[in-house]
Amino acid sequence: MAIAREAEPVGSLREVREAGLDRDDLLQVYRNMILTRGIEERGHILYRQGKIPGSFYTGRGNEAAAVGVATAMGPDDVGTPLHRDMGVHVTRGIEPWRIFAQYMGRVDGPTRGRDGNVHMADSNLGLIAMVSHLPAMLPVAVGAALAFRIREEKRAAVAWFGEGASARGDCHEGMTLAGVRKLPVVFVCDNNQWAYSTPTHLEFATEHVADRAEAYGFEGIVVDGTDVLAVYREAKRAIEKARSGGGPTLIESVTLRMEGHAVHDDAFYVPKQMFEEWAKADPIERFRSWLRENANMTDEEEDEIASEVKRTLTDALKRADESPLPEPSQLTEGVYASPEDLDTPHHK
Amino acid sequence: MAIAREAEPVGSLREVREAGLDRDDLLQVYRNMILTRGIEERGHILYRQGKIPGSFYTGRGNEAAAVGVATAMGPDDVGTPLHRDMGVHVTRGIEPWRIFAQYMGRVDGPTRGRDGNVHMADSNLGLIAMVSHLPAMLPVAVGAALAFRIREEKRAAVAWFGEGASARGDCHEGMTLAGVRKLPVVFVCDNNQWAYSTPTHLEFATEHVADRAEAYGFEGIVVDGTDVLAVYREAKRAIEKARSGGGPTLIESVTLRMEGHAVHDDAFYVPKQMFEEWAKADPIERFRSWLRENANMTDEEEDEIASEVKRTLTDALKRADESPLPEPSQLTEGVYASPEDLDTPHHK
Amino acid sequence: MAELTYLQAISDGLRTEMRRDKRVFVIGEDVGVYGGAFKVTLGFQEEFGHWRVIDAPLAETAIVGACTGAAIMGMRPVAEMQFADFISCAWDQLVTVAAKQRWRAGTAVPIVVRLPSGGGFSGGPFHSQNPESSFAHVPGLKCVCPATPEDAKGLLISAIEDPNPVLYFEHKHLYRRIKAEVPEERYTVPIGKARTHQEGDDVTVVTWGAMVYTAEEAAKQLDDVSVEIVDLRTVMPWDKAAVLESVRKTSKVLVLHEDTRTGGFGAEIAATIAEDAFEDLDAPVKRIAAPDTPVPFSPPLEKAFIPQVEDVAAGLRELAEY
Amino acid sequence: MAELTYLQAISDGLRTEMRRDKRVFVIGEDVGVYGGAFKVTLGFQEEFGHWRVIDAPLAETAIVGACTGAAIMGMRPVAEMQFADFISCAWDQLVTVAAKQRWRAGTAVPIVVRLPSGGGFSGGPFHSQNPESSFAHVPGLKCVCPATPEDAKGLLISAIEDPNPVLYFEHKHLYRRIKAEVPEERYTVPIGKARTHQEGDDVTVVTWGAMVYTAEEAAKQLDDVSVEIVDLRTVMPWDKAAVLESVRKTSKVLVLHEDTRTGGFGAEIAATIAEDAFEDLDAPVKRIAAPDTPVPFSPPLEKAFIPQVEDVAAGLRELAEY
Ligand SMILES: Cc1ncc(C[n+]2csc(CCOP(=O)(O)OP(=O)(O)O)c2C)c(N)n1
Ligand SMILES: Cc1ncc(C[n+]2csc(CCOP(=O)(O)OP(=O)(O)O)c2C)c(N)n1
Ligand SMILES: [Mg+2]
Ligand SMILES: [Mg+2]
Repeated sequence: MAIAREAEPVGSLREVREAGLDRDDLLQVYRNMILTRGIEERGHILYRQGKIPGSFYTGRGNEAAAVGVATAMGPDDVGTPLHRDMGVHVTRGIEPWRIFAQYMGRVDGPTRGRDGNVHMADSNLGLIAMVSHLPAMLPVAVGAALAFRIREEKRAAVAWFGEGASARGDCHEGMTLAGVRKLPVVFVCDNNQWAYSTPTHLEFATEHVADRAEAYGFEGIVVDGTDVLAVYREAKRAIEKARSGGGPTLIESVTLRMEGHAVHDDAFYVPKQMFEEWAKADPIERFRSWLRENANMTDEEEDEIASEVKRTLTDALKRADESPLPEPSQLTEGVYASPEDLDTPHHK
Repeated sequence: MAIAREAEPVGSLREVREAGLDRDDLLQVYRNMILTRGIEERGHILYRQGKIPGSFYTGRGNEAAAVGVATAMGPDDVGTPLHRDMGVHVTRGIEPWRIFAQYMGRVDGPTRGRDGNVHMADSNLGLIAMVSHLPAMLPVAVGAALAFRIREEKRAAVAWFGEGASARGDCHEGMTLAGVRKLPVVFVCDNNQWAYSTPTHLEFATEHVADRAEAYGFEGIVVDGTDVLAVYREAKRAIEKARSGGGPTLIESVTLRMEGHAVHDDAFYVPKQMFEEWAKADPIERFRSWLRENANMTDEEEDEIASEVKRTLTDALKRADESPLPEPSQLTEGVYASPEDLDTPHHK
Repeated sequence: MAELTYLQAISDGLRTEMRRDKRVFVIGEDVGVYGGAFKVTLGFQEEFGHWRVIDAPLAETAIVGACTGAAIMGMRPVAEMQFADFISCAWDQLVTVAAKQRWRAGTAVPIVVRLPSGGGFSGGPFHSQNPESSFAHVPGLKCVCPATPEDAKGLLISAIEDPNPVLYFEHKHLYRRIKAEVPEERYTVPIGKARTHQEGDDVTVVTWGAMVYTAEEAAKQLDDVSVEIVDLRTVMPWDKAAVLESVRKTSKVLVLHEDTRTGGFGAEIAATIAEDAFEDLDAPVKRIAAPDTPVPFSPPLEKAFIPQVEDVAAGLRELAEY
Repeated sequence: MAELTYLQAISDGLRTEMRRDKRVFVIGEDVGVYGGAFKVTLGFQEEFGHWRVIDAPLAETAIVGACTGAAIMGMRPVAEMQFADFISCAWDQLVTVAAKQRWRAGTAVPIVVRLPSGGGFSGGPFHSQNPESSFAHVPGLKCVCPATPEDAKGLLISAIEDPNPVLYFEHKHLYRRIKAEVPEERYTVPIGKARTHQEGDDVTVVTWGAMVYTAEEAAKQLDDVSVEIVDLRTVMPWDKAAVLESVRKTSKVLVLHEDTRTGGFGAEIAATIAEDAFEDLDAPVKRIAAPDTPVPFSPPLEKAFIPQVEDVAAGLRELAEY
C-alpha cells in the first residue's frame, strides 16, 4: 500500500513559471546539472590518473534531484547534502576548483586536505559538511530547523539521506523530533535503489520510503528524480510549507545509481536491464529535450553552456592542481575551536 | 488518521474458549494479575520501610496488559519485558520471593544484588533481563527471533517497549530488520500515555504508536490494555502469526500509568481527572466483574485466590528477608563468561 | 554571596546565562514542566518559555544531533541527559559529528551536554556511571567535572561560552550534600586549570568530582602525612603543568577516580607523570579506581566498587612509606 | 600449510567455523551477494545460504542487538562492520547490553564483531580509525587485534568460541600486504597471550596490529640496539605478565599504537609498567601514538598522523641512549 502522494511530472513552461522559475533560471539549472556531471566525470579521470587518494564516489543519475532541490532553496535556507548531492554544492555556488582541490587532498579544498570526496561544505553557502556515518547529518539539519523555529525565522533546513540510510536510528529520531515539534525541515531521500550492493527490499519493507512520513505526522511525496522540474516544484512547495509553519515534508526522489557504489565497484549485482532502462531517463538528456521542446533552447545556447562549463572545468582543474598539499605541521591545528571561529554570519 | 486496527473488547466466555483459555486458565490469569499487583504493593511498603535501596518502579495499571500477553506466549517463546511488566515474570512462573530479594539487593534475586528493580529475568523461563536504556532490548528480541528463523523453529519472541521509548533509534532499527526479514517477533507497546512527565504528543506525532507498523511492513493493532482478554486474544493471534511465518505484529496496549514514574514522583503533571477516569477501568476490577458475570466466579473462588496470593506474598517476603546481602568479595566475579555459562538449554 | 548547594549552583549558572544570552536554550527529557529528573531546570520553562526549555522525545541522538545543528546556526544549546549513562545512546553524534566538525570543516560546534553522573545511592549499573574517560580520549571534545558549587557555576558558564562541544559531568552525589558560598554575579572558571583543594608536601592526590572529598577525608586520617590534593576540575584538557608541579614537590602521586580502572583516564595521568616526571618520582605512581565491573546496585557491593576513604587512606599510607 | 594473505586467513578461519558449527552465522552490510566491502565473505552466501550469510539493512544497532539476541538463543553470530568506524553507531548495544549481561544477569553473549580498522590509504577521518581503546575500557568486552595471518585465523576461531562479546579488529592495511604460511586445519590462538615478534635485550616495544611491522622496520634501522617486539595480539585482556617479563629483561619500554595518544590504551600499558615495574625501569616508559586529531585524508597529513618507521626508530634511539 502506498501512503505517500506520487508527484506528477512537470509539463509546460507556464507551469514552471508559476513554480517560480523564469527562462534564465531554467538555463542556469541546466548548466548546473551539466557542471555537476562534468565535475564528477573529471574527478573520475583524476582518479584514474592516480591524482585522487583513497576512494572516489559520484552521484551520476542524481544530478536532477540534487540541483532541483537546491534550486528551490532560498539563500537563507541551509542543508546537509550527502555523497550523491554534488549538484547541491554546485547550485549553491561553490567554486569548482575547490572541489577538485578537495578531491586531491590539497589545502584549498574546503576541508584543507583533512577530509576527502564530498565530505565538505562551504558554510558561507549555508551548507554543513557531511560525515561518513549515514544519516548522522539528518538530526543535525533538524537542529538547524530548531534554531530557526526558536528564533522565529522564516527559514528552512534540508536534510538529505539515502534510502539505505533510512534504516538507521538517526533517521527515525530526527524525523520524530521534527514531527512532534513541526520544525521547518524538508527531508529528501535520494532513493537510488541500491545501498552499496543492497536492494531496497532489504532496507525497508514499504513500497516507498516516503510511505513512512505518515508515521512521523507529516506528508510523504514520491517524485521522479530524473525530472528536475518536478523535483524543484515539490521541493519548493515543501520548503515554503516549512517556512510558513506547516512542518516537515519527506520527499523521496527515485533514481538509479548509474555507476558502482564507488570507483572500485563494477555493480555486477545490478541487473543490466535496469541500467539500460534508466539510461533512457538520463536526467540531463531529459531536461535538455524538455528545454528544446518547451523553452526553445537554441543550439547556440546549448553550445554556449557546454563551452562555459568546459572552460570552467579546465580552469578549475588547472587552479586546483596548483594548490599545494597541506604541510604536515598543520595537522594538529584547530582540533578545538577558538572564539574567532564563531565570527560567522550564523553566530551574529 | 489512524492506520492501525482497533481491537474490540472481548465479550463472552465462548469467545474466550475459542481463543484458547478454559475456565481454570481464566482464574489463573486473574490470580496472576492479583499477584502482580500484590508484589508491587508489597514492594512499595518495603521501600517505605527503607528496605529497598535506590529507586522503585511499579506497573500499576499495566497488570492486564503484561499478564495478557504472557499468557498468550508458549513455553518456547521468549521475551524481553520492561519495567512495567512484572506480570510477565509472574505469568512465566518466577518465584515471587526472588523478586523481593532482587528489590532488596539480596543474593537470591535473579541478579544476585548486582542490579535492582525489574532489571532481571529468569532465563530458564525464556526471559531476557532488561537494561535501563530504552528500548535497547527490542533489537535483542529481534535477534532471538532471527535465531528461531535461521533454525526454522516455530517460536516467537516478544519485545516490550514504552510509547516514550518508541522515539529511539533502537526501536526503528529493530523493527526495520524484523520487517524486511519477516521475523517471528511481536512488538508490544505499553502505551501508558506518559514517559516520565512527557505526554505522548511530544513523543510521536501520530495518533497511535501502532500507526507506525505500516511503515515497517507489518500490521499494527491498538488494544485496550485494561481488558486482559482482548490483550490476550490479540497477542495470541500475533504470536501464532509470527510462528507460522507471517512476520511481526505491533500491538499497542493503551493504559494509564496509575502512579508516578517511580516512588519519588507524585505525577503532579497528570491531570487529576485523567487518573479518576482511568481508575474506573482498573484492569483487575474489570476482569473480576467479567469473571463473575461471564464465568460465574464464586465468592469462595475469589477468596481462595486472594488468600493464596496473600500467603504466597507473606512467605515470599519472609524468605526474601532471610536472603543475605552479597559479599563484597563477589563483586568482581563473572564479568566475563566462562564456557560453562553456555551450558543452558538455549545453547544445546 | 549566598550559600548554595552544588545543584543550586548549576541551576544558578544556567539561569544566569539564559538571562544574559538569548542564544542559550535547554533541551532534554522532562526538563520543562517537570524541571528535569533532578530539578536543575525547575521553573525555567515558566521563565523562558517552551521554546527555550524544550521537553524532548526520549531520543538522545536527536537531542545531541539537534544541538549540533542549532549550534552551527548560532545558538548555544545546553542538552540534559537524564542520567550520564544515557549518553551512550548519543555516542556517535558526539564522537563522529560534534567532535570532528571543527577540525574537518572549520565549523565550531558550541554545545554543552549536562551529564548527571556518579554513584553512591544504589543507582545500579545504568544510573551511576562516570563515563568521562571514554570521551576524554576523543579529540575535539572537552570534559568538565566540577567538585565544588563555585566551580559548578563558573565552569558551566565557561562551558556555555566555549566554542567547542563540552561534556559537563555533574556528580549526583554532590547535588545536595555539598554547599558553599557562591558569588551571585556571573563569573567563569577557566577550563583546563586545576585547583589545589589542599596543600601538602608528602604525597599528591590527583582527582576530580566526588573523589575530591574522599581524598580529603582520607588525608584527615593520616596525621603524619601531608597530602596535597589537586582537583583537576576539567579532565580534557587537563592541567598537566599543575600536576607536574605538585609532583615535583611531593615526589609521590596517587591518581584517584570513581570510574573503572583499566583504560580509565587515570591511566593517562599516571603514564604522563611517569614519563614526564620520571626523575622526580620517589615511588611508582599509584592508581586507585573502581574495579573493572559494572556499577553494582546492592549497598555492600557498591561500597566495594566506589573507592572508599579507607582505600584511599591505605594507598596514601603505602606511598608515604615507600 | 598454504601461503595466505591476512585477509584470506580471516576468510579461512570464518569458513572453517561455519563448516564445523551450524550455530555460526554472519550478518552485516553487503556481506552476501557482494561478499563484504573487503570480500572476506566472498562466496559464503553460495555455500551457506542467505540465512547464514545475512545482508543486513544499514543499521548497526540492529545488527549488534540482533547478534546479542541470537547469541542468547544459542547461536554464534559474527557481525561485520563495513568499517570499524561505524561501530560508533552500535556503541550503546555493545557497552550497555552485550558487555554487562553476563555480570548482571548471568547471561553469556557469545558474539563476534569484525572491525576492518586502521589507516594508511587515505581513508580519511571515517574509514581509518582504530577504536580498540574505547572498548578495552569497558568491562565485559574483549578486544582482539591480530597482526599475522596465522593469528588472524586462530584468533578469529578463538573469538567465535569465546563465550563473551569479542571485538575482532582486523587491520585493513595488512589485508593484502601481509602473507604467510597458515595451517590448513582448525586451530585456536589463545586470547590474552602475547607473542614475541622478535627477541632483543635493550629495549622492549609493546604494540599490536599493523604497528608490529613498523616496529620491526624501525628496529632494523638500529644496528646497535637489540629490540624486543612484543605483539600483544589481544588488547583486552592484555598479557601483562609477558610485558613485565620483557621489561625486566630490557628495562626500557616503548609503547606504540596507531590510535591517538591521549587516553589511548597505551596509557594503560605505560601506567601499569610504571607502577608494577618501577624498580626495573632504567628510563621512563615512552609512548608513541598518533597525535590527538581525527585521521586525516591527504597523504602528507596521514603520514604525519600514523606513527612512521622513522618516528619509532628515533624513539628507540632515545630510549637506548637514556
Ligand atoms: C552508519 C554507516 N554504516 C555504513 C556505512 C558504509 N556505507 C557507505 S555508503 C553505504 C550505502 C548507503 O546507501 P544509501 O543510503 O542508499 O545511499 P547511496 O550510497 O545509495 O546514495 C554504506 C553501507 C556508512 N557510511 N555509515
Ligand atoms: C535511552 C534512555 N533514556 C532515558 C531514560 C530515562 N527514563 C527512564 S523511564 C523513562 C520514560 C520512559 O517512558 P516510556 O517508554 O513511555 O515507558 P514508561 O516508563 O512510561 O513505561 C525515561 C526517560 C532511559 N531509561 N533510557
Ligand atoms: Mg541508495
Ligand atoms: Mg509510557
